[in-house]
Amino acid sequence: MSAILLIAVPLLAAFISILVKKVSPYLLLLVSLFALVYPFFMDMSDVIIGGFDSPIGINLVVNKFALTSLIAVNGLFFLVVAVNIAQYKKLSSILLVALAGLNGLLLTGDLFNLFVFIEISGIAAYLITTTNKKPLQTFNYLVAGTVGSSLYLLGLIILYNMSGTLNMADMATFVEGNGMYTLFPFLLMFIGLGVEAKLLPFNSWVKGILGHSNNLSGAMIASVYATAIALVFGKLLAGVFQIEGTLALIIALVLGITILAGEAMAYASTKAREILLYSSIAQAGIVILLFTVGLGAWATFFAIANGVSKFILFGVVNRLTEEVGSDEMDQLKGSFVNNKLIGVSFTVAALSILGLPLFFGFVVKMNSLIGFFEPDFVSNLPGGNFIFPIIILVASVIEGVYFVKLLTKLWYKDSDVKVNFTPLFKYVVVVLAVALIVFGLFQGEVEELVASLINPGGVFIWN
Amino acid sequence: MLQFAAIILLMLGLYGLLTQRNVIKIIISLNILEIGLNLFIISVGYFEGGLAPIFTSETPANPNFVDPLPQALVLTAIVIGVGTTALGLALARKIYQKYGTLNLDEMGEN
Amino acid sequence: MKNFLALLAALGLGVLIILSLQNNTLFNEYGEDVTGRDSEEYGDREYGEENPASGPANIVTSIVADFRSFDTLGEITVLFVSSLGVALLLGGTKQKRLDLGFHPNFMLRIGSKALFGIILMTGVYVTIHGHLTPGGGFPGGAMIASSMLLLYLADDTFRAKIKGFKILESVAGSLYVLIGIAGLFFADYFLENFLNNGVVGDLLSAGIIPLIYVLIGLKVGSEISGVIDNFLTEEVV
Amino acid sequence: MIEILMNIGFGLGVATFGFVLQTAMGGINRKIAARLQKRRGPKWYQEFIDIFKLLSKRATSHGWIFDFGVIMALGGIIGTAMFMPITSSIVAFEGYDNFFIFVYLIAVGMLGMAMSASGSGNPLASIGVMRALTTMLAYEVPFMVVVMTIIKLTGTSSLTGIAVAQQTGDFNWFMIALPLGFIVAVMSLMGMLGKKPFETYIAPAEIASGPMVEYGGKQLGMLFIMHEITIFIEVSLFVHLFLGGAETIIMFLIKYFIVYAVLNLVSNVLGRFKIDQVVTFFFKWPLFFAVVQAMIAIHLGWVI
Repeated sequence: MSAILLIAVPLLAAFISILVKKVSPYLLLLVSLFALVYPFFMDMSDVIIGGFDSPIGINLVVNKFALTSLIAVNGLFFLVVAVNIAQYKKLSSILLVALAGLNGLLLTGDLFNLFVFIEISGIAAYLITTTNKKPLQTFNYLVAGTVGSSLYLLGLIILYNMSGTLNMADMATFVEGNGMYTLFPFLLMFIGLGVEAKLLPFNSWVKGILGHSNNLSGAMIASVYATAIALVFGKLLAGVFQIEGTLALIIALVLGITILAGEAMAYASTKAREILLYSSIAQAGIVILLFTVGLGAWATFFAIANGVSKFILFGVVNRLTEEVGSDEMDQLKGSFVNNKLIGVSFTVAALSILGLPLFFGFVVKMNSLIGFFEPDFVSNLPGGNFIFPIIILVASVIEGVYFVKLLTKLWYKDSDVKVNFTPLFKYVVVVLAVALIVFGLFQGEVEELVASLINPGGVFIWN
Repeated sequence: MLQFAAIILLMLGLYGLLTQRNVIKIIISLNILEIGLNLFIISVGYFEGGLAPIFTSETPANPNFVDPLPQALVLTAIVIGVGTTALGLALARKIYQKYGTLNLDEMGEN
Repeated sequence: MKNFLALLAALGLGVLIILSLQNNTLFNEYGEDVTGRDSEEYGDREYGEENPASGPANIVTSIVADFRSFDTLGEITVLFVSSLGVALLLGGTKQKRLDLGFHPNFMLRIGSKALFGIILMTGVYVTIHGHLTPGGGFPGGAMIASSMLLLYLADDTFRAKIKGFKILESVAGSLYVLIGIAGLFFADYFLENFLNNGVVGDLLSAGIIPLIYVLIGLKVGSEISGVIDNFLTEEVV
Repeated sequence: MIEILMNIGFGLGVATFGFVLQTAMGGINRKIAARLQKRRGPKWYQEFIDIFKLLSKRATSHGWIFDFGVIMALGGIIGTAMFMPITSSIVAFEGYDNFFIFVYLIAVGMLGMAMSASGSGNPLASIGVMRALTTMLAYEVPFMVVVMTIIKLTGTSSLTGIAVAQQTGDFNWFMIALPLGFIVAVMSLMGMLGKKPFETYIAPAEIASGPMVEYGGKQLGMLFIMHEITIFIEVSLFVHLFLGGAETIIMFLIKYFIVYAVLNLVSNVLGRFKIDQVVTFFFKWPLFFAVVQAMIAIHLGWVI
């Protein structure tokens, strides 16, 4: 079956849904379930649109990487929607468009088409964040996002002027032969995507958005969107711009600073949501760092593990905040004593991000670290590779400190905080936590999955 | 020369975005940036003596059309710009309802 | 100080762009033609030719609505979602016209009604001839919406039937996707041009392209009209 | 399946060995310290007696987090010890003696401890936990830098791999090869072991025994066991990383004893830092030396 339906069906449903408002939430649920199941039945071949071969027409690239990303992102999307839709029925059409946009991001094989999908998913994201009831912060997000995508487009057009193509595969060939000249346009595109991916110093919007997020917007932006954008970054870094040498080193250093700064801010914060949002900035940095260095296969799963954990963390904290009325840690003190199941799941998610054994996060984090020292690992960076494992390890230590701080506060014994979670939310959160543990226990199987993303040459594949 | 005009507009837009504190002015700066970008895209496809890429009864046998692709791209970019501008203005109205001002400095946040 | 830094940033961007373009044809000399670019193959037909690969006389249209029709689908989605967003942000259940603070006189009201029809017809013409002449669904749609804007501005009590716009918008969008899916099932590919291409330059040519452009025109027109309505109304307190 | 069970059994054996070894070493070193201070000191097996006595007692509970945390701490640390190689050939799970595994696994024990302590609801315990975490943040960073230098030089992150690299003569013992790094590692090790001057988080005189303030009976006994095994892991790590590991068990015991005894003696003549002093101290000289050492070793290639 053609991968195009993953984009066409949500769009069709979105167009129809504005006429049948009553049914639209169910339509949304149905379509997002379809989008979750469909990738399992997809053929692994490129899809041509309109009957014109690339590069004349637009093509969709369906490979292992795209399939993995689709399953992860659509799965998270479905869960976020299923848990929250009852509260945000008005957003059904917008969420349908967001689903189409995210699938398009992960599938498209054309750089301009990618820009279109960035805008679609971006505008949907601005609208999702309007539910925070903070128009000023949403406005800042909109301006940052629009400037980002404009820079991306500027870089793309300069590249088009040089190469005469918009197709990713052709562009990759061109970039390979003309490394020096493509530097500036690449940086523009990197910055443009960096805004959405929360990289320093283009992440000033994050605090306004995630610091005031609600059940829907928090999980959507921090979990679904973050995973998708990180994977798109991976697609570009692995498939189009295989940067190496000094440029890669500079970018990696910027990412390293992003990671450390994010962790330090999280450490210094006393608000639960701020801790999580700064932590997700750092996590985004780690994922893109791994892609930059050349550990793409593990980075993919790193992004996925992070997305799953962030779903639980933001979901729980936002619900607590909604009920308690503040996200100061001292106010939330002891919230888990009366919600042990939620508390345990939250703890599992936090520990998985931290990278403790038994959890999914451990498998990816440790293998990424080991990957740096594999004898046959060819790094994109010159020489001093060892500094980045240190950064990741130090980041983990800082994470350890603030997550333990957060957990001990939330588990504090004497408490009269009483928060009710819906049974569905409990169920989803527990299932995800169990999934984190299962993936953590069956390390061998995960390693096989990851190995399938690597071709015999030992290089992470995109094509 | 068109490129220079486009780049100057881009610079003006960026400068406006970084210095202006009024919501409407920020949106205008964003639009200037986008217009500069659109001009730039068009300029990429142009070359001297190129014809408009439309077949008519007067088109010569081997027509030397300008590159039509940037023109198609710019159409998309313009429409996307319209979409974001509309959304930005709607947000500006919301902001005004909430704070009673459009000046970022007077809102007591940030 | 802040302004100075901003100036530096802006100048830096400009200088970098110019520097990065020094090494290619853009600044040194204009290229001769499109040779070497992918767009070489877009204009591969002649006026009066029958049943070419892609039908429209306007090459830009053939890119927008045929070669890269998928981009265009995305583009109308952007417009769709932002008009939805404007409605979400500004719309309420009960609405009345925003008080603009002036009352148009008799001449303005009547004159605008007369002009309305002309602008509307021009919009429709531009939309229908999108595959032959400059213009097409987007400019045409915008013209249709501008005729609505004229009505709104010239009459402070006027309100269009928003419900109608919604239906038009939804049906046009759905039909676009359905035509695409029909291509997938009747021919081989999504959005494939499965109708006869006709003769380049004829009004009834280019297969599904005029059809798609009309749909786009309707959709853009109704969406922008909806946005205009949302901006010029407010909730009844 | 059988093989895995065998491995697990083997691993448990390693953990038990570690416990017995460290508890005995602890007793011996108490004796040594006492003799230096002209006291007679307790018997060398006094710590065994204390622990078994505590285990036999009933204890009050402060809620299930409190109990669960203790079990998690002990389980986590036993799990870590199972992976620890004793000599280059005695390893329970071959191929899994990776340095990163220890970094993360050891945190499980710490975390259980922290959860349990703050679950007790005693404010002094919370202060202790926070201080312990802050100390950890301080000493881990320079230590990581040094260990990464070693991993970069040897090209493997496996402990036995690193030890073998030192034994076969590819490198000198890293205490000689990387002298600055070795000094840093010693300081970090003292922080890890909670020895003076970095014992701020226990600080008996100030905050009534830190994290452990609410414990008694069984729980305290389990925490003691956990504490001993933690020390075993940390000292063994040090032996493998810097002292060339060990070919035979005897060599291991000797090296282990020397490291532990020297640290103990040093710590006995020092006073205690305040918590902010600990952090500034570690981020000043040790981190500086560690980075300098990394630069020298990797960029200049000067390895003795």
